[in-house]
This record gives sequence, C-alpha cells and structure tokens, in this order.
Amino acid sequence: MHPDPHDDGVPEPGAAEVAVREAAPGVHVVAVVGDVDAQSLGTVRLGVERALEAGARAVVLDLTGVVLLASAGMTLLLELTDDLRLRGAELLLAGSGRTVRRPLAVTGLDRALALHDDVPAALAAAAPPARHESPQN
Amino acid sequence: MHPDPHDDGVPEPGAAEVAVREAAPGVHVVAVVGDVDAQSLGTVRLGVERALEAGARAVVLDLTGVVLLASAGMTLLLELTDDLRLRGAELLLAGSGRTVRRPLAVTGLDRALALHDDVPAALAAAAPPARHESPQN
Amino acid sequence: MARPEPPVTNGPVTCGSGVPGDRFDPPEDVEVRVPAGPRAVITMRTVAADLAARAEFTLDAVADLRMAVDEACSSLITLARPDTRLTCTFNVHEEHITVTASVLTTGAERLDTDSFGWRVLTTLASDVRMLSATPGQDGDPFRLALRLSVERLGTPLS
Amino acid sequence: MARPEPPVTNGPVTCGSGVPGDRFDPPEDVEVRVPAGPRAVITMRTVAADLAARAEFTLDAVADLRMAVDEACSSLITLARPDTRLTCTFNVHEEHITVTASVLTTGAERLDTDSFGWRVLTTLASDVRMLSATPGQDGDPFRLALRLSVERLGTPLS
Ligand SMILES: Nc1ncnc2c1ncn2[C@@H]1O[C@H](COP(=O)(O)OP(=O)(O)O)[C@@H](O)[C@H]1O
Ligand SMILES: Nc1ncnc2c1ncn2[C@@H]1O[C@H](COP(=O)(O)OP(=O)(O)O)[C@@H](O)[C@H]1O
Repeated sequence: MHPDPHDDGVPEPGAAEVAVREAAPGVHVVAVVGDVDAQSLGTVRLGVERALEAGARAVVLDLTGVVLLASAGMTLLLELTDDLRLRGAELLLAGSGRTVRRPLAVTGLDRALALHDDVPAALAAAAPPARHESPQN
Repeated sequence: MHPDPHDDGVPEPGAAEVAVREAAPGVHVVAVVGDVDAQSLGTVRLGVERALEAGARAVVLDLTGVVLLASAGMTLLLELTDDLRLRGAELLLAGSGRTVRRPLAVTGLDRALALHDDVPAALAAAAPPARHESPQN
Repeated sequence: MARPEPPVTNGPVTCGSGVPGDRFDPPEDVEVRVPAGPRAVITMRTVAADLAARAEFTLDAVADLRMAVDEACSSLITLARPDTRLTCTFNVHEEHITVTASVLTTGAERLDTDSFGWRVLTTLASDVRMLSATPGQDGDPFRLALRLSVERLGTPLS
Repeated sequence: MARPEPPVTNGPVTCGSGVPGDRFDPPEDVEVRVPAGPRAVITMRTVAADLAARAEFTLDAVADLRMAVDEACSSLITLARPDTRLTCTFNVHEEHITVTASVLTTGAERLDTDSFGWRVLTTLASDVRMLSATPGQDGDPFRLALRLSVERLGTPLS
C-alpha cells in the first residue's frame, strides 16, 4: 500500500473497526464500526484497499455502525469515491442512521455522494445492469 | 398527606415521574420513571399515597423505568413496605432491569423485598388467592 | 405541603415535575479538563451530547453538537503543548448550549479557517469564535480557545 | 507502512485495533467541575459510567460505579458551601477506576459513616476514603473529599 498522506501522525490506535467480505463476484462489502474521523482514516482506507486487492470492482461501504462521521471522514468518502472511479471501480455508501445522514445533509455532501439506505439497496445499485449510482435523495 | 420527614430540603424538582392506574379492583400500579433517590422520595411516596386514597389494598410499584436506585430510594422501598403492611395493604415491586436488581443484590435487600420480574407477575402475586409475597429469588 | 397536588381520578395520574430529562431548565455549567489527546475529544463530545439530551434538545441538535464539539476539540488538540490539558466549559441555556474549548499552545497559533473542517464547524454551530490570549506578565503561556453555540432545534438545513 | 497487514482472504477480514470501546487502554484522567447542586450528581455519574463503558468494564461494574458516584456526590453536595463547585477526578486504570470527589465546606464537616448510604457506598466501591483539608495559611477554605475505586468486574456479591 502507498503511504497514506492523510495519516496526520496523531499517536492513537484506530478509532474504527473494519470488516471486509465478498457479497458477490467482484462486489465487496466493507463494514465500518466506530468513528470515521482523522484517527480512523487509515483503517477505513485499508479495508477498501483489501477489497480492491481481492478483485472488487464495486465496494459497498457499510456505514450502519458508524458512531460519528467527522469532517475528515467526509473528506475521505469523497476521496475514496474519486479514487475508485479513477481505478475503474465504484464506491457505494450504505447507511440510514442520523450519525451518517446528518453530517452529509448539513454539509450538502449528500448531493455529491450516493448514500443508500442499507447494504441490500447498495448491492442492488451496484449490480451489473445498473452499475451507476442511483441518486435517491 | 402528612409532611414527609424524608424530604431533606434539597431545592430540586422531582427526579422521577410517577403514574398511577387501577389494574383491578383494589389493586393499583404505580409506575416510576427516572431516579429513585433523595430528590424523588416525595414524588414516589405521593404516587403510592394516591393509590391508597383511591382504595388500593395492593400497590404494585413498577420499577421497570427506574434509571438509578440510590440508597435513599432503597430505604424508601423498605419503609413503604412496612408502612403499607401497617395500614393493612401490600406493596409489591416489579422490575427485572440491572438498575433495580443490582443495588438490591449488592446490599442484600433482595432478601427483604419481594421483587417480581414484571407487572403481570406482581399482579398475579397480589391476587386474592395468593395475597402474600412470593420470594422468587 | 407546598407542592400543588394533582387531582385524584381513577384514570392514570402523574406526579413529579417531569421525566429525568426535563427537570433542569435553568442554565447549567460544566467544566471538564482532560489530557489534550484524541481520547479527550470523545469525552468532551459525550458530555456535550449528554447535557443536550438532558436539556431535551432535539436529536438533530444533539447530533450537531456532538459533531461540532468533535471538530472543535480535534482541531485544538493538534496545537496543544505536550502534557497539557484540553478544557471545555459547557453552558446550557434555554435555547442553546455554548461550548468553550481551549488548549495551551506553544506559540501564537491559530486554526486554519479555510479548511473543510472549519466550514463544517461553522455550519454546525452558530456564532463560532476563535479567541486567543497571549502570555501575560505572570508568564502564562499562549491559550487558544474556540467558542461555539448550538441551538435547541439544531442547525437548519440550507 | 509500519502497521502489520492482516492476511487477505475471501472470508471476512477485520482491520483496526478494535472497536471504539477498547482503544483506550492507558490510564485516562478526567476532571469535571460543576456547581454543587443535585444536577451535578447526574453529570458526574454519567461521565463515570461513560468512562467505565469505554474502558470495557463489565455492565455490573458500570452500574456499581454509577451508584457509587451517585452516593458519594449526593452526600458531598449536602455539605457544600453555597455557590461553590463539586469537583470530580476520574482516573481510569487497567483494573479499576478511581474517583475523587470533593467540595468546599463551611467547616470541618465529615460524612456520617453510620448511615445506610455510607454502607451502600462502601459495599459498591473498594477502598473508600474520606479526606479532609483544613484551611491553609493562604486562606483556602475547608475541603472534604471522598476517594473510591470500582473494579473492572464490579463488586462481588457476598
Ligand atoms: N465544498 C466542499 N464540498 C465537499 N468536499 C469538500 C469541499 N471543500 C473541501 N472538501 C473536501 O475536503 C478536503 C480537504 O479540504 P480542506 O479545505 O483542505 O480541509 P482540511 O484541511 O480540513 O482537510 C478536500 O480534499 C475535499 O475533498
Ligand atoms: N441493614 C439494612 N438493611 C436494610 N435497610 C437498612 C439497613 N440499615 C438501614 N436500613 C434502612 O436505611 C434507613 C436509614 O438508615 P440510616 O442508617 O439512617 O441511613 P441514612 O442516613 O443514609 O438515611 C433505615 O430507615 C432503614 O430502613
């Protein structure tokens, strides 16, 4: 993995736990539990990277277990979306809780990111016939 | 109502909310939500008094909604149990949550008080054929 | 008894001035100090959210306050002198909660107000102010503070 | 990268050093000051319970600590001088949390150690100590403190 320019050297263990699983051929779910903030950027990135290394062309980032989505975390979501697009893959976000919807709504990022209500909805949106983001809201 | 010797004059509004309802003829349920501590003694007493004034001979004190049971609250439970017995009535406690079981277990008061798992169990124990406390634990 | 007594009926009767959440109408102020590290941020936002929830602010407001406190404290701790503390005071008012977070800095540091983080902070909170104190004659070091308020109903969406 | 990389498999892979609860192993200390009234007690026990939960103490321990802090703070505020603050420091250790609660008093007050409340406190917490400081030469008033510890696993039932 390339060194992460967003690790700002804060000497703190990861604030999030990430689990990666293959949901369908080429489609991986990366589930994040905890805070998506400056401390956990590396952990979340690592999870997505794992999925890509394992051959994912679509990655569903499951944010259902996110406790707090900080500005650094929102920046990460934008960057990952761009990153994956450049690499010929696709990032889909899943999560309907206030801890995720509220920061994206307040900052207006919900207009730039495709946030699906849950993992099944995101998986459906990632299926080959409909391989583009479905702007639901 | 007689003045409450246990109101220690702390100038704070009640820490608990109490609702009284008649569950069967002569059987009232007094539901307590909040903290049973020095501040809320008067409120809880008032609820039980209401039930007695309305003709209850058995009062189920529903502690399901109790957030914290402090020492002053445990003393109150003992005193109410004695009070009602002297007045020819019966006090039954209902509640299975840790916030109630734990303080009674730690102090050993669970051996002196009849704590039923829920209101139906307490009501069953209060029914005329079985009008005594059933020591379940 | 001074307390007005509710009427006796056969239906439900409630007593008490309210559930635990709504009994603390008057302003409350809480001061918290923790070593200025990442853990501090979690403690501070937890205290903030608890105070807002107990003051019956809306769920949006509680969420906004948690995030604003997180942003403010996260920024400040990056500038804190080693082995010093982050201090937050929380003032709970009828219609808003004001938080003042501060750290001791190694110099006349300021936070970058062009960052996305700053924009998020100023979107979430009203009346965000950066306050700094230079060393006094008694040798006090530099102190940098952020003051912000979140309204009872939360941030209106634009 | 310095971080050891977990193996890649097709099954679930987890990253990160843990869930939010377990990332704060080293001792943490938090100091909280609030006006010495009944509301203070709720703030203090909430902070205590949050720290214990984040340090992954057992549910019994969290409950015991909340109750012990409630008992200690409730007792102390009855002796506090008007318009002064209750101060608590919370020190989170590997196997226990130590709480020191104190108030300024109007004289050489002590808590009644024959009360049921005191017995509950000493049952819930280990190592309960009453500490008092008499006025110093600089005119500091009387201070009365309670120090107590609750173990990671909570109070064993007798
Ligand atoms: N208006 C915006 N909408 C969405 N994302 C933004 C916006 N402005 C900045 N960002 C994101 O924030 C990231 C960092 O921006 P920056 O202003 O340098 O903030 P910070 O210093 O807090 O990281 C950028 O990479 C960009 O992705
Ligand atoms: N060993 C005990 N078991 C149960 N209840 C007790 C015990 N000791 C005291 N109590 C209860 O506590 C009440 C108050 O006791 P006390 O020692 O004066 O404590 P406090 O000063 O905290 O009120 C008594 O009325 C009694 O009902």
